[in-house]
Amino acid sequence: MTFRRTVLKGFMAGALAVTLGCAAQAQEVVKVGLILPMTGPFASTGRQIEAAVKLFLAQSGATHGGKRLEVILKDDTGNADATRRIAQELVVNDKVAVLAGFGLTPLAMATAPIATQAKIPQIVMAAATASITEASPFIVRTSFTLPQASEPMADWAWSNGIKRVFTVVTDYGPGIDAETSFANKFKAAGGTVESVRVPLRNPDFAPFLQRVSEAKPDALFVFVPSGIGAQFMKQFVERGLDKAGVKLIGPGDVVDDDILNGMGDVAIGAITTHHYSAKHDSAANQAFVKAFEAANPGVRPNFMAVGGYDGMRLIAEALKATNGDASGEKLIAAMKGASWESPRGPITIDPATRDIIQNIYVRRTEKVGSDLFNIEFATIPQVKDPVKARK
Amino acid sequence: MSGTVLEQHVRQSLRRARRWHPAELAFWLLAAASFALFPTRFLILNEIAILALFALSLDLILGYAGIVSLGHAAFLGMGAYSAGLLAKYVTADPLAGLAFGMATSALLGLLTSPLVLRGTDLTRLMITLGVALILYEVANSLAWLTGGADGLQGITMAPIFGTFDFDIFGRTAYLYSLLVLFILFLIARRIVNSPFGLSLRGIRDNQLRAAASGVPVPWRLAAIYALSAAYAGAAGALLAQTTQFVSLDVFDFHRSADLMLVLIIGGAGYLYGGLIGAIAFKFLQDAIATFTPQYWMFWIGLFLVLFVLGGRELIHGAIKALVARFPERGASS
Amino acid sequence: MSAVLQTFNLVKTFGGITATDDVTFSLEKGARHALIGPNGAGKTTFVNLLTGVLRPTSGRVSLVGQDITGLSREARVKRGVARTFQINQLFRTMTPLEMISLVTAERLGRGMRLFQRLDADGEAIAETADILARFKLEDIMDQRIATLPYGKQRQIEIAAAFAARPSVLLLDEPAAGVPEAERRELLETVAALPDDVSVLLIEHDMDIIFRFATRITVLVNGRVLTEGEPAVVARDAAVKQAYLGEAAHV
Amino acid sequence: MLTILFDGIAYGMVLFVLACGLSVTMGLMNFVNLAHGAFAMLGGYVTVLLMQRLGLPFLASLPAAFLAAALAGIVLERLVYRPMYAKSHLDQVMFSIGLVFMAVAGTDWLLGSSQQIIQLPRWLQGRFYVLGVGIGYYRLFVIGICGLLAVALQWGFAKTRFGSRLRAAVDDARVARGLGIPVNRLFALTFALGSGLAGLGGALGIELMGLDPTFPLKFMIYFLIVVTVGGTSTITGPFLAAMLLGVADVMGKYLVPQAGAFIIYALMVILLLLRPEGLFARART
Repeated sequence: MTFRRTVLKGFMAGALAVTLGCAAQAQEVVKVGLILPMTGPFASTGRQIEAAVKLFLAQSGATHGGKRLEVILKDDTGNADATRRIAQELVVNDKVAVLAGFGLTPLAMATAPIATQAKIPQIVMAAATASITEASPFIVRTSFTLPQASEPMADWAWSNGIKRVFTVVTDYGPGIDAETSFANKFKAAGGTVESVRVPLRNPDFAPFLQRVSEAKPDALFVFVPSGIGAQFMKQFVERGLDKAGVKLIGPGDVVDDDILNGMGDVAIGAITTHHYSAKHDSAANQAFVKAFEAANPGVRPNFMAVGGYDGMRLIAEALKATNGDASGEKLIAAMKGASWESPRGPITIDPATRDIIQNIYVRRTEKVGSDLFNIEFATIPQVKDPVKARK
Repeated sequence: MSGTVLEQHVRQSLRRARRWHPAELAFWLLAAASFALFPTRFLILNEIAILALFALSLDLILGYAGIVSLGHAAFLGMGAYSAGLLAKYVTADPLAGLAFGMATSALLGLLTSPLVLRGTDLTRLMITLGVALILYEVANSLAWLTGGADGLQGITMAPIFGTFDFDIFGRTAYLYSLLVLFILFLIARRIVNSPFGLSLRGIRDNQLRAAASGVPVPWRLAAIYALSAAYAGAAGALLAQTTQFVSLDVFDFHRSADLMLVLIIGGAGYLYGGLIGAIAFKFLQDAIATFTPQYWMFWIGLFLVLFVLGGRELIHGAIKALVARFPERGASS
Repeated sequence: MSAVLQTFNLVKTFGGITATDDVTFSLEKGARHALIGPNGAGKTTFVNLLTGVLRPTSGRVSLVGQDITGLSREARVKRGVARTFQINQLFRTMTPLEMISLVTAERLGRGMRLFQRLDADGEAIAETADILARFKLEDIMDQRIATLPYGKQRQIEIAAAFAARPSVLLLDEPAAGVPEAERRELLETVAALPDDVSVLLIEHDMDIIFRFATRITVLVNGRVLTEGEPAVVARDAAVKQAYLGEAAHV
Repeated sequence: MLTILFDGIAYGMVLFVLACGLSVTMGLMNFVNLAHGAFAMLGGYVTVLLMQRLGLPFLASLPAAFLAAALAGIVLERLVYRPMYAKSHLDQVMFSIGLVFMAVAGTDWLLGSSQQIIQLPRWLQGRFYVLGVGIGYYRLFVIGICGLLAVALQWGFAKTRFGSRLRAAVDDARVARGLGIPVNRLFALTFALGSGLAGLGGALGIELMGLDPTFPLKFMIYFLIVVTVGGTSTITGPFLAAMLLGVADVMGKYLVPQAGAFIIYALMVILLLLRPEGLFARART
């Protein structure tokens, strides 16, 4: 199933940098260093974003503001030391004008000092801890923040009769972000919350879910990095938590579109709040999904892909706005306040925080035909990152 | 007394063993020249220098005292976090951080040496591995201090001696790492040629005879283990300072495994093995990762397998041929 | 003459087996004392108890009147008890010069000097040169020990023990396995050991024993069967039966 | 609480099946095969592929997982492992780490890096309650299979001719050779059996431990703990060690979730300090 596709992608990933690199020498070139985890446990993130970036360039062309965008793809394997070194090499040796990608919070954080020192925009396309944009004035985010996605969940849960929640999150920045933002909001509304954190590399959810099962909460709020969501779901059902009436809620990572279909019926009924679903009902999204699936047969774009797609668009738009001036300060200035209709809905780059303002949707996982989808049934419009908004 | 002629011979012979070979001078001249020759590759050169120091540290125990370890990353990590935390909370002076990282690692080495200095090679491999894994978990669970899985953020280093600022091109960083490597190498070279170093080689060759010659074996091993830990700590401190970031990865198993590979490539027991191995390893990794960014691990693995199956003799033959005639006790395999 | 090394009621058991059974023994100053016994008589165990490789189950070991029962191997070496092994235990990757230097440096307490240059230590060099000359190792001092002929290696084994400047030297079958051609030189070396060193010789070879030993202790089944001058012991009927009966070539 | 104990036992059972082959090969040839997990991964992927591509039922794919891993074991033993026996432990460690790297990257290249998911048959899903203790059908199934295997192995080891020869060879390979026992062939067979069991364990473990290309690295430590703590000369040693590890790991995470994997590593170091030869090893003189 995935074999041929993966092989092909492997070649293409290698070829991308080379071919673009050769073809673009003549015209004046603006280089974008795209650093993604292409191998290792978070490789799916990298592959989604890479596919989306290529899709954008194929659709809109590489020339913007009179300059030709050239993407140099590098694999950091999800290791922060490597990310940082690659970023530094891209800046020093390849003279890139923009750094982009960053699949995980530590990877984005490790690179922040480079962006600051080199005065180069750092476009975060995936990592979702709230504090990232504060690490450097040159960071702009086109993905989402976990508090942004988690706090609406607290509101929804409380107003739908849920009183006691148990949270299970992965023990690193984004997980802690999701847990604290949800718990604070939910407690403020009057609910009670119990929490447990799962180590990042954890082979077995059983002991953690057993605690949940004994606590018998109304709902289980979960955040795990996309990829291990399927395993979590299966054990949730295996432990009989669904039959015991425990609702599964959380930000949308656990029902990632990329792997949702493989989870099987265990995922049905999960309620999540997130900024993107492949079934988002808009013309822009239908066109995006269609083009993405045509270019990558058998792969459904997920929230990572849309982050990469919009990130690349942001770079192009900024370059247009500066008329091809690729200096860092100019580009950042142009990015602030940028706004357009994305496949996920209307988005704006908050001029004050350089973080993204977007709609958050409440979705239920359902079967449409033979496939599983997250169907949006409520919208919270234009949500800012609540952590920074409170400051 | 048998007259001074023999004493003269003895003296000369002992001096000859520690005298600088022209190939050694050439090696360090090249290292210095790399600074001018590859002005765009400071980052990887810096990584090489740090890895070389780390490998030198392993060589001190493996090559000179015969202690195997699959958990040397424990000391790298200890040094890195110590230096990083010192810079973040106390003083940003690089040399203070270096000293602090070395001290904490040496202390850790001293404390864990009783665990490591017993049992067979296999038990040692397991215990060193276990110690590194435990430290990984400790660093992970002390998230309030270490940043946990997010890594230790927000380290900024002061300029070295208050004048040489760490620049984005890595020029200062490389020069700094290279100098530290060189100085620590000189010290190590002096030490392995001292009576202390001689007694270690004795322990490596034959523990029974060493003890029967009056060498307090456990104490010597503890001493060299702590010293080696300090060297690894220095490598860790350099890593933390020049990248201004520390992640849990410094404790990871692959660090120890890579290190073993580095030393095996270069050959243990003559100090240069780690340095040559580090250069070969990094360039190999860089070259492979450039033409196949996703699957370099496969090629490293293949290289390892072939290497152990018979490639080692080839490579070491080449190194020996290059150095013409190294002192006899040199590349003892 | 006074006792240098003594044991009192020394017992060592392994599980149910008693390897050393109530041995009280005394080595006189400057002695050339042989310890003999059939295979499995407990000679090696006894030597290991004397040198600190093993701890006795009960009983004491004393050196010039001081109790050394609880001391480690290296501490006993420092106090003057050195040994050779039945099977060579050498630093095979070193040269004879390096090996002797090592022992000398340890004896002079230089072992923890991390920055001392070996060639800058006149006292150690003089001593090393002296040992090399005494054991006729000058010509081969820069060759790797592993490459030397067996007889030379045996020589180095004794030289290394002697380099610790012991007052008591335990020689465990010094000539075992040495080819005839090299044997004479080796025996001369043993004969030339200075008089103030007390030697305990563990041997099978009656030829060597009668050549050097002025006193013999016979160990059988971990016990002292008898002790006395060679001529007396050789005539002892019990010894003949227990031991000499087997090795008939007296 | 009892439910957790039950989960821990199921986990330990799978660990035992995964690791027992390693303990025998280590005891027999004194060979440190860190690549053991690669055979387990092979078994897991064979199951996944058979189920997803050919639509084979779960039960039918289990023997296939065993056979595939055993076959790979035979071939690799012949081709690449054999020259390694005479080398030092260190070389063996480096060699088998190299194999692990190749397996990890090769699997990633062929099949992608994502977590593999299988659909269990209906009758293995869900759980039932006995006296308030929740028991998962699948975990019960795993305990059943692995328990039977353990008993069969113990019987085979203790009662059959193959077993007695094996024990003799583990005890002292040289003496066994002198007695005319074909140690090399015995070892090849044992290696195949051990690899096959690892493959089976990998297949059974997909649901409990997950399966992705980094599997051999992630679980290498666990296998080694089982072997070093359990000793290499019996079946019961590794079995008890695996149980201890499984229960301690699961219980530890349940009772003190913030300690994570810390508990088992600390346990290993302490046990090795107390009994460097392994907790359940026979005393040797």
